[in-house]
Amino acid sequence: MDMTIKLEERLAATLARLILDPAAPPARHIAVGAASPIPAAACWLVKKQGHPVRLSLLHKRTGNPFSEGSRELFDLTGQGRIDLFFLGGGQIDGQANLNLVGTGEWPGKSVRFPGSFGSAYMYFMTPRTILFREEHSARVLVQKVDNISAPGVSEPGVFRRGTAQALVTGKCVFAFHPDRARFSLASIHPGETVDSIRAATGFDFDVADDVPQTPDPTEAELALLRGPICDEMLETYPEFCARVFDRKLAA
Amino acid sequence: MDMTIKLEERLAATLARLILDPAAPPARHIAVGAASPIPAAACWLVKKQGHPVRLSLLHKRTGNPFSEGSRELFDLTGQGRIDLFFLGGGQIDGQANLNLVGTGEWPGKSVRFPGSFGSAYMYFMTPRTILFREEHSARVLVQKVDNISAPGVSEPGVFRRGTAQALVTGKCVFAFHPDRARFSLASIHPGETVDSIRAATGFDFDVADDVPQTPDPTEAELALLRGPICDEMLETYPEFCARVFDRKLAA
Amino acid sequence: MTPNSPDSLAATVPDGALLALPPDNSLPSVALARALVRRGAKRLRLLGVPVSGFATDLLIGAGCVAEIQTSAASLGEAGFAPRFSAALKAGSITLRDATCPAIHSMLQAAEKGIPFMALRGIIGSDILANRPDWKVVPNPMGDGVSDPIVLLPALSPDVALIHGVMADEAGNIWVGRRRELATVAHASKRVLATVERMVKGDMLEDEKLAPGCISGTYIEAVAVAERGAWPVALLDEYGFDAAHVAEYARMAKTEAGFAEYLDRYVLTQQAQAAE
Amino acid sequence: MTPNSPDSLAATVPDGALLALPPDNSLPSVALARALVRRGAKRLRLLGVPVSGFATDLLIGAGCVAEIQTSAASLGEAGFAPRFSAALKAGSITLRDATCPAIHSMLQAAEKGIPFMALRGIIGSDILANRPDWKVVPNPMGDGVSDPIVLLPALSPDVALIHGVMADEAGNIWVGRRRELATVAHASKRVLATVERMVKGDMLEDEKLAPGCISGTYIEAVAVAERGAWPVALLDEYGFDAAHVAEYARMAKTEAGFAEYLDRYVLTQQAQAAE
Repeated sequence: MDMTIKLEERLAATLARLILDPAAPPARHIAVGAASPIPAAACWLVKKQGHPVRLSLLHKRTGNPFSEGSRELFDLTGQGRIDLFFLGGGQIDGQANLNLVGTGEWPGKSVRFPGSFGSAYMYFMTPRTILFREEHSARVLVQKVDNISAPGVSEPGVFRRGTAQALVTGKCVFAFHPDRARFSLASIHPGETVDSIRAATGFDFDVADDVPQTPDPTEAELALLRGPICDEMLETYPEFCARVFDRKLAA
Repeated sequence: MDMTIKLEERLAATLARLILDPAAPPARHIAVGAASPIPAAACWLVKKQGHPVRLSLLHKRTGNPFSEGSRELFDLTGQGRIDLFFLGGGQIDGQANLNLVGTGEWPGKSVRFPGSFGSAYMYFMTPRTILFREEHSARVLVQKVDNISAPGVSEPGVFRRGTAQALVTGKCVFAFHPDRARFSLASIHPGETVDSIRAATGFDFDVADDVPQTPDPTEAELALLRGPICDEMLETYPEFCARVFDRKLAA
Repeated sequence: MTPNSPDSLAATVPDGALLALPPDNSLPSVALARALVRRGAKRLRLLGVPVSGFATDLLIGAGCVAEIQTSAASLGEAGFAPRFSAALKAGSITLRDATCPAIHSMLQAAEKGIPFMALRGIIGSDILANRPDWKVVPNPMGDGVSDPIVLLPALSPDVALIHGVMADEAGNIWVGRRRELATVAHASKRVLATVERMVKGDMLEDEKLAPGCISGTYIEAVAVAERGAWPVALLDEYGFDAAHVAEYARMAKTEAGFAEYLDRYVLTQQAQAAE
Repeated sequence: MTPNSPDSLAATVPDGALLALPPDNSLPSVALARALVRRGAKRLRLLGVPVSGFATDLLIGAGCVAEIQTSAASLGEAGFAPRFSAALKAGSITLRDATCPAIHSMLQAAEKGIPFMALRGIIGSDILANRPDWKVVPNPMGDGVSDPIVLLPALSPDVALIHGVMADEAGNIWVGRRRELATVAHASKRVLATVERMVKGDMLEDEKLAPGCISGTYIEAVAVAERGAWPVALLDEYGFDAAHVAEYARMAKTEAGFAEYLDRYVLTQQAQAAE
């Protein structure tokens, strides 16, 4: 087995640790949206480590978890049954506002992103959201998003069950503090420094005196990812599995 | 074949003629509720006479027309797709108010009827309702119902697609006039007179100089009722078919 | 591990719970209603989805019920629900009348996690006059002054009792076309289900079976209860036992007759073993 | 009588119609989209249910579309929707952004015949700021001053285009677990459907098939179109043709390439005969 740790493996293990964060509300049921192989791998890691968690993988074609069609995810979330969701964004700003619509004048005259999907709802109605965006650049992590698809914090009186717990990128982990609507640097991936991160980040964030390094995945975690988790993901994410785990679906 | 016309046959043929009334909005889709063999027979008569009509018989156990459960009738009606429905009542008054709840103090401390089912909705949202109650007595047809389950007329500004077209009883047919919230005597079944009907009716109603007799079912109508319509109804209404058509479901 | 039984499920239903129970044509778990009678449940609040039938009359007769919200209660062809009528007359239960689509809408509001849903009709009905929890407002999407419309609050039952055809190893229940059962499952805090039989595997993996399933996400516990809807019908599995319901209707006319019915069909060892 | 074809169905869709189209994972009739391109439909207003995919990009590229309301438009793994992006940049289409549950709720309001439905969330999003037809009110079931909530108007498409697995002689369509298709069928004024195959009888009489059916009540016309969802997937019938969609994504990067794609796959006799 090639023991070089791939970034995708590190990110999956990092997300898994955030899912299991004992300080956060429990994650008994996690939904994972389309085209999210790393969050999906993280959820499988939590499950394969023996934690009792239900995974609803939205874009499973056969055996899709929903028997009420695509509205069931939103209804489930409205009922308070989804504990954790993942969101990304074409832009993410320092107040954890997400822009999935585009840059420039509404609706994205400059660069158009695909659209907001259910983010304007899920971000409010899920007790915890983990923001995930592998690209860590000043283009993506901006001071202020051009358009707010989903706000990171809401005014008092607005019904809201939760917001971002953290933002995981290819360079680091930020924790989000809704009380002051700011990120703080929680850990730094190998090869990065506080300065390299500052240089790649368009928004201000808090930095403690001693920021730890993001831990490596353990051997047990890597074995799970490369073995049984890859098995689970092979049908939905064949290209990802080929690239990261060097495994192909049998013809 | 026994050519004595049974009252049930007369009522079914009478209801069928009301369904086909050219002055009324078209009945392309009719829903028939539980325990309504005579309205069901009337609808089958319309259909077997070759008129294009869709029948949704709510309480069909196998092959039930609804694939969304029991709310589908109400949603269909909300969409404006149900043109005609039948309602009855433990009490019906001269303004076409229906009481399906009970007599005396709410919720029917004196005599309790089963309940209002969907009447408080269907009566508003269906363009036409035919009221049907075989028992014609001052106990049922009252001046003013004790409790209004569903009102016959509504104040201006209240969204309402229709109300009663007519009230058919074992003794006569009343037409309903929502503009003046009154019934008028439309036809009298054989053996009755205006006076006998007045004596059996608790509410006031209008009477023209010359009230016709309710016509007999034609031989063609009787043949349909006793043959193919009985065939259709045998599974759902075995007792009715045995009693009226002297036909039993093969064991 | 002892497999679940209707009685072990009924043991988890607390006194005073708000119980959703579908009517006779829509897969009520009559087996669980009998088990609740055996456990001597008290002060239950029943919700007819959207009307009430045999199981409700049984629970009322056995003194398990304090309150009922429904759009109608009857035994169908066998006539009025006798213990319901008697309890109303005696004043031993509180009744809140509703109308069928209102119950569907209140459950759908809970299913969607919204505080209310609008419904047309009802205005001018005494049902509304007796429902202080239903509110008439000017249509907020209209001109704001005319066009009154009823708003109904979301309703989330504590426990839904349903009887499905089968359950699988993933905890999914198959209820066929009775999709209002999915809504009540989604809207309820807990779902206890009985089924005719267990099947292997995961029905959500089967394209033909999935559309008739309620996902195991919503199901807390399942027990096998063969003929668990009896004496009412179960889809194409078995028909309505009209003779038995007529016998019930006769016996339940009096309190003594009802007690005898319970002895014969609900409380005895034999009756219990048959669940 | 000539049997219906996708082209004969497309001929009945008027220019300017509001068309509901499910996305790539939820049974869009791509066959009908191709037929609309062939018939040269104009000024269509598309609704993504709740997002938009391949068929939408095709219609936009072919100049059939004036307006689109959706929660996202993409080709999934094959990336952004190229003709959608180009048309937006060129200003040749008007876009109204929504969010997935809002589209479901607007359709459910139409399904229920109510003028609006509430939805949590959204407040503070620029999506709301750009939707004058969505309204924020104090929760009318709350204390009436705090707790703002969004109300969404009912939305009734003129025509829904869906692709089912099969249709029967009663006009019912089987769509399996994609129940949002039933909602859009209920909410729409007309439904035009293509299916893989016709089957005998009435699926509503079959307890196993009924739960996955949309009743013929809602279906105006059906045409057989084998592989009518291609290149997107159809439940367990066939998978997503990733290679073809990637080819489309490459060709549709330019207007010329898109025109060549249409020639090769949509407009030719051969392409037409394959429907």
